[in-house]
Amino acid sequence: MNELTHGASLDGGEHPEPVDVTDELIAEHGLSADEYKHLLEIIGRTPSATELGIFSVMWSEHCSYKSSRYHLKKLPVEGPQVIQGPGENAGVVDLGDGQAAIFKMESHNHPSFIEPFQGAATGVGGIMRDVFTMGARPIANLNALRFGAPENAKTRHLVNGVVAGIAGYGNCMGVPTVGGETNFDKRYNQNILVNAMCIGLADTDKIFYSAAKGVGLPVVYVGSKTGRDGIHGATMASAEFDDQSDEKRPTVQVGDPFTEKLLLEACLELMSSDAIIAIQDMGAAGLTSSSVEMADKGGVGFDMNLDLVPQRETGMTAYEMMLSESQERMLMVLKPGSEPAAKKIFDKWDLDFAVIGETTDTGRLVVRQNGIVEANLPVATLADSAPEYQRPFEKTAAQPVVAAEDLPDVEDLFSALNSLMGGAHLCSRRWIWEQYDHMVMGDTVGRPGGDAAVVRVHGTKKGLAAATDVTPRYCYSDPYEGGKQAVVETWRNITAVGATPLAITNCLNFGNPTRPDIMGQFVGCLEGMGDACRALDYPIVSGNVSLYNETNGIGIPPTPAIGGIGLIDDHDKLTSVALTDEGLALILVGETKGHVGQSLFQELLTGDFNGAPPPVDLALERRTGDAVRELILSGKLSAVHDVSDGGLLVAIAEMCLAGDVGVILEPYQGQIKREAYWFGEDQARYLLAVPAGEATGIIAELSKLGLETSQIGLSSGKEITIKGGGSIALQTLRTAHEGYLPNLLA
Amino acid sequence: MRASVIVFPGSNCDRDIAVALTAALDQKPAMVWHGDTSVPPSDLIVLPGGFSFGDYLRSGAMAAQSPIMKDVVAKAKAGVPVLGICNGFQVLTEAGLLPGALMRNRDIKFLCKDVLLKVERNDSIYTSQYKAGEVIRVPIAHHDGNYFADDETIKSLEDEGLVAFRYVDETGAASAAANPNGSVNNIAGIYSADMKVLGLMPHPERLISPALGGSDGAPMFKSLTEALS
Amino acid sequence: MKARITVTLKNGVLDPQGKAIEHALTGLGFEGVDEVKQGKLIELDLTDSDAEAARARVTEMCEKLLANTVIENYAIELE
Amino acid sequence: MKARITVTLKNGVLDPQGKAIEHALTGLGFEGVDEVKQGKLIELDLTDSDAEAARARVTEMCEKLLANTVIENYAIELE
Ligand SMILES: Nc1ncnc2c1ncn2[C@@H]1O[C@H](COP(=O)(O)OP(=O)(O)O)[C@@H](O)[C@H]1O
Ligand SMILES: [Mg+2]
Repeated sequence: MNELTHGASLDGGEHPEPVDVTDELIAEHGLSADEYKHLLEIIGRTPSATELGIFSVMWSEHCSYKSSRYHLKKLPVEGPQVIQGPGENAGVVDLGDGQAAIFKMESHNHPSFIEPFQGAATGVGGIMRDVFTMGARPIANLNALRFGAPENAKTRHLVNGVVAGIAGYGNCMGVPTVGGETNFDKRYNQNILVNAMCIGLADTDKIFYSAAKGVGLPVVYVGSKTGRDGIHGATMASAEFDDQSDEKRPTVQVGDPFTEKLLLEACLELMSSDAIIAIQDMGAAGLTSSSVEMADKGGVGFDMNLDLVPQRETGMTAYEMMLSESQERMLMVLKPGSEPAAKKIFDKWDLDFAVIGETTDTGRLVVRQNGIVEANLPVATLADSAPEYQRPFEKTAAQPVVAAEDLPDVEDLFSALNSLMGGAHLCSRRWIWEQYDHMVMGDTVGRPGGDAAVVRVHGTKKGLAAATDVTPRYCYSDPYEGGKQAVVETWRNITAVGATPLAITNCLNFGNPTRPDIMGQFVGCLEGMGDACRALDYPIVSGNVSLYNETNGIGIPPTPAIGGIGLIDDHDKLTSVALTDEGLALILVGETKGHVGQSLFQELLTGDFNGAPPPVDLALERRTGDAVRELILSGKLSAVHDVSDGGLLVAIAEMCLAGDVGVILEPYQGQIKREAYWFGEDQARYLLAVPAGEATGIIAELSKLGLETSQIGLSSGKEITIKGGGSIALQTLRTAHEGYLPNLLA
Repeated sequence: MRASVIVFPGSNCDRDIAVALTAALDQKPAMVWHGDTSVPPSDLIVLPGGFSFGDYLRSGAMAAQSPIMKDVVAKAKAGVPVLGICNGFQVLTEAGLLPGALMRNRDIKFLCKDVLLKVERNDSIYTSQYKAGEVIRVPIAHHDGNYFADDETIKSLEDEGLVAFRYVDETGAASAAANPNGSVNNIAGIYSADMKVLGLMPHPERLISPALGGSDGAPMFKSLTEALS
Repeated sequence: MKARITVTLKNGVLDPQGKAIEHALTGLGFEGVDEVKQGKLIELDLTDSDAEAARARVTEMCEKLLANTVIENYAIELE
Repeated sequence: MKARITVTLKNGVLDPQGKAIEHALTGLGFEGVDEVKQGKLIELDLTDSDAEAARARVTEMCEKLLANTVIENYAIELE
């Protein structure tokens, strides 16, 4: 390797001791030979160990988005409601009245597989820091979870650990965990997905950013002390698993939610003054990425003395300190002179507070330890020079549409219904969300179990609705349609409670991007997501990419998890899925074509998912959803539910179970196969419950808009009955539906 | 009526209880920092829910040693009503103001859900707006709510009518199935001997309006207002 | 001087964690396991050089904070 | 046969509980207390009569359930 000069240099700075570079060392740092060559060109000399570490984390997939950036740029990120799109710690959306929602979703997949409790816990802690670092008080958490097959030996351990970890952190923070989604699929056996979303509330004139503008300003470290936690965690999260992964275990961090709670309160207290110029949480790649990002965005240099960093362990090297992923830490740039007042606040909350350096006009990141310069790098180059790859991709081949007639006949619709409702895909998630404090903060007006969760904007009548969704089997079969469907389903879930969808965040979980088929899935899903967002005026304001979710060459199904939020002006107008009264007409809005490909019903009958997923008609989605929302807001509807996984009869059953009232359904007499009518997964459909007397009027109203609408039943009793076609007692369904997870996980 | 809410590091239902008290009293409670040494003159002191000191070591153990607790104990002994909800109940037992201890839930897991409670008596300052024996619905949200005391203590609590609330089913029966956490005799809350100190695991402050799913918690705050104003 | 404190539940106090572990061990196929109890171990360094004084101090720590003597016993070892 | 298992955090792993206890002890006026660590103690009865077999079984229990070997060490004593 090139041995270039060090010591005094042209830019006047001091150069650190070069490291003894070997091919192994470069590979260990996750850099390709080309990338290392590029590094040498940039800095014009051999890097020090600390510098190599800094580059390795800055150029990791996790921090640099090198495989995904090119495609992410094509997503719609703008709209009148958007205050801040992607690029900051979290996205910011206007809620009116001088208030904003700040939200983001992030993955903690690899750590959660290795240590489910701590991995999930620190994932929740990390996403909350992303939100409160911008000045928002977190008001709701959600989580999108994918586990392996229920019968897989490890699944039980992982579910128990992940759920307890999410609960342990969120509950202690006093932030309600109000929603999410959970899938089981054998293709996640070796790569579970733990995606955590946090929504915060801030005043629009009190939003904090990371740009450290100004020279000679104090750089301040607050929060927990730095230890040797997760060193190389960021590069680990970007590397494919193999059977040796177990050896990487000690890189798991332990979460300390108590300290984070103190950090939250201390930061918000300081934010109510005008002391902060810039603030950034220390997430993956800790001190490195926070300092580089803040300096780069502010167009300044940082000169930091690591001796001043609060340390938990002795003898830590500069390399270790710059790469440590110790949790519950923040980096701030303050107005000069405000340090004593700021320190007083952190003292009150028993948190470390240390001025560790200052901003400079050199444009360089200078890291010193024991009087020696350990790193001296140009900030802008470090931030912008990360490689960007347009990796080759191969479009996923289109699958044929499965004809309903090709599926076996089903004698007893209700026994099929019972199997679906009592199986892994559709069973009640109560066992999960009862472990989450979903009511703390006293504003949960839409609890878990419905279409979207809703938290009240404190002290107002406004409600913030949120849902997470993606149907990975659809994405696997047809990435483009699946990408559309994921966005649309959150939009529908939010619409179904009466809220107006505002914007989304996402967590794009995929396999190995160097494989053209995986990259094809990625590109397809993104195109679908982009088109859906454009059609619905539902922009993407933040997100996260998690690649290399793959073990021994077997990747996960493409899983672009979408987290959407929406707003309702008066939470008294919210509707829920619960059918709570007898004598309500059940109305189906939307066209039922009986699409069985990739349906849960197909899997129940054939043991597998096959064919094309249901296509999504974006214009129709929008028209249908807007009409339903208008009806909700006019106060005419008693209950609403969107029709998704499992189809019509499943959606009906969910409404009946939620309200403990049965329904008598009209027999189906149309052209498509009976089973496909009841269990097909056609999109853009909603079920509405209205007082029987109003049904005709509402049907007429919707039909006038060109929406296929019909009354399909009347609520009554404690059974679901199809006239002339049998029935099932709600109690039977409930036992199956509620029993599955507790039995699996006990 | 003047109320004070003690805020410990890690308290997280302090705002919730302040909202409930403000609604009932038409007056904001004083928020008192754990590091202070005296509670301002108050007609009611509340120890809120949450995870004081992270619930590390034992729930409520470190909070019970906070500087402010000396004065809370003194005031309680002098007859000032003290209400401990959830973590506050744990603090009260750790501070010796109420007997017994709150152990890990029977099923080990944190549990957040609505439960049914029987109001054992309505002649306390906390329960006058309920009917004696009334069954109400109130949420719980805790990891360590499994009430335990030795036989003698339980016997004296029962004999002296100091059980305030019990987990029950719809019919008012304290059945095993209605017991969410394994508490002895389905005990959800207890009074001190003078009935002025109440500790309970459920969160009445969370169910004070139909928008939140119910209002069965509201009468407790109304009772306090009536008794203490 | 190092102190090692073990805190265990008193006899007759129900131990949900111990029970859960026992249940899980049985579920994993370990037979003949019984009376599982979970307690706490607290280790600390003391500047004291006198063992007796140290023991007195640690006892006080246990009484005041480390153990809840309503339900727990404690034992102290010094090194 | 009785087994006594102590489970402690590996060196360098953050111990939030230990940190909080140390802080609380200092707050209570105990001076010169340092390096507070919190671990777990698990006691159980075994039907085994052979110590070696018992140790092997308990080791397996630790690896599989009792300790989280990603972040914890364990030690076994038999009586
Ligand atoms: N991991 C989880 N955490 C919290 N709530 C969850 C989780 N998984 C599912 N839920 C809740 O269970 C309900 C059903 O979820 P899902 O089947 O995804 O609903 P939908 O089909 O309407 O999108 C929702 O209210 C959802 O918020
Ligand atoms: Mg959903």
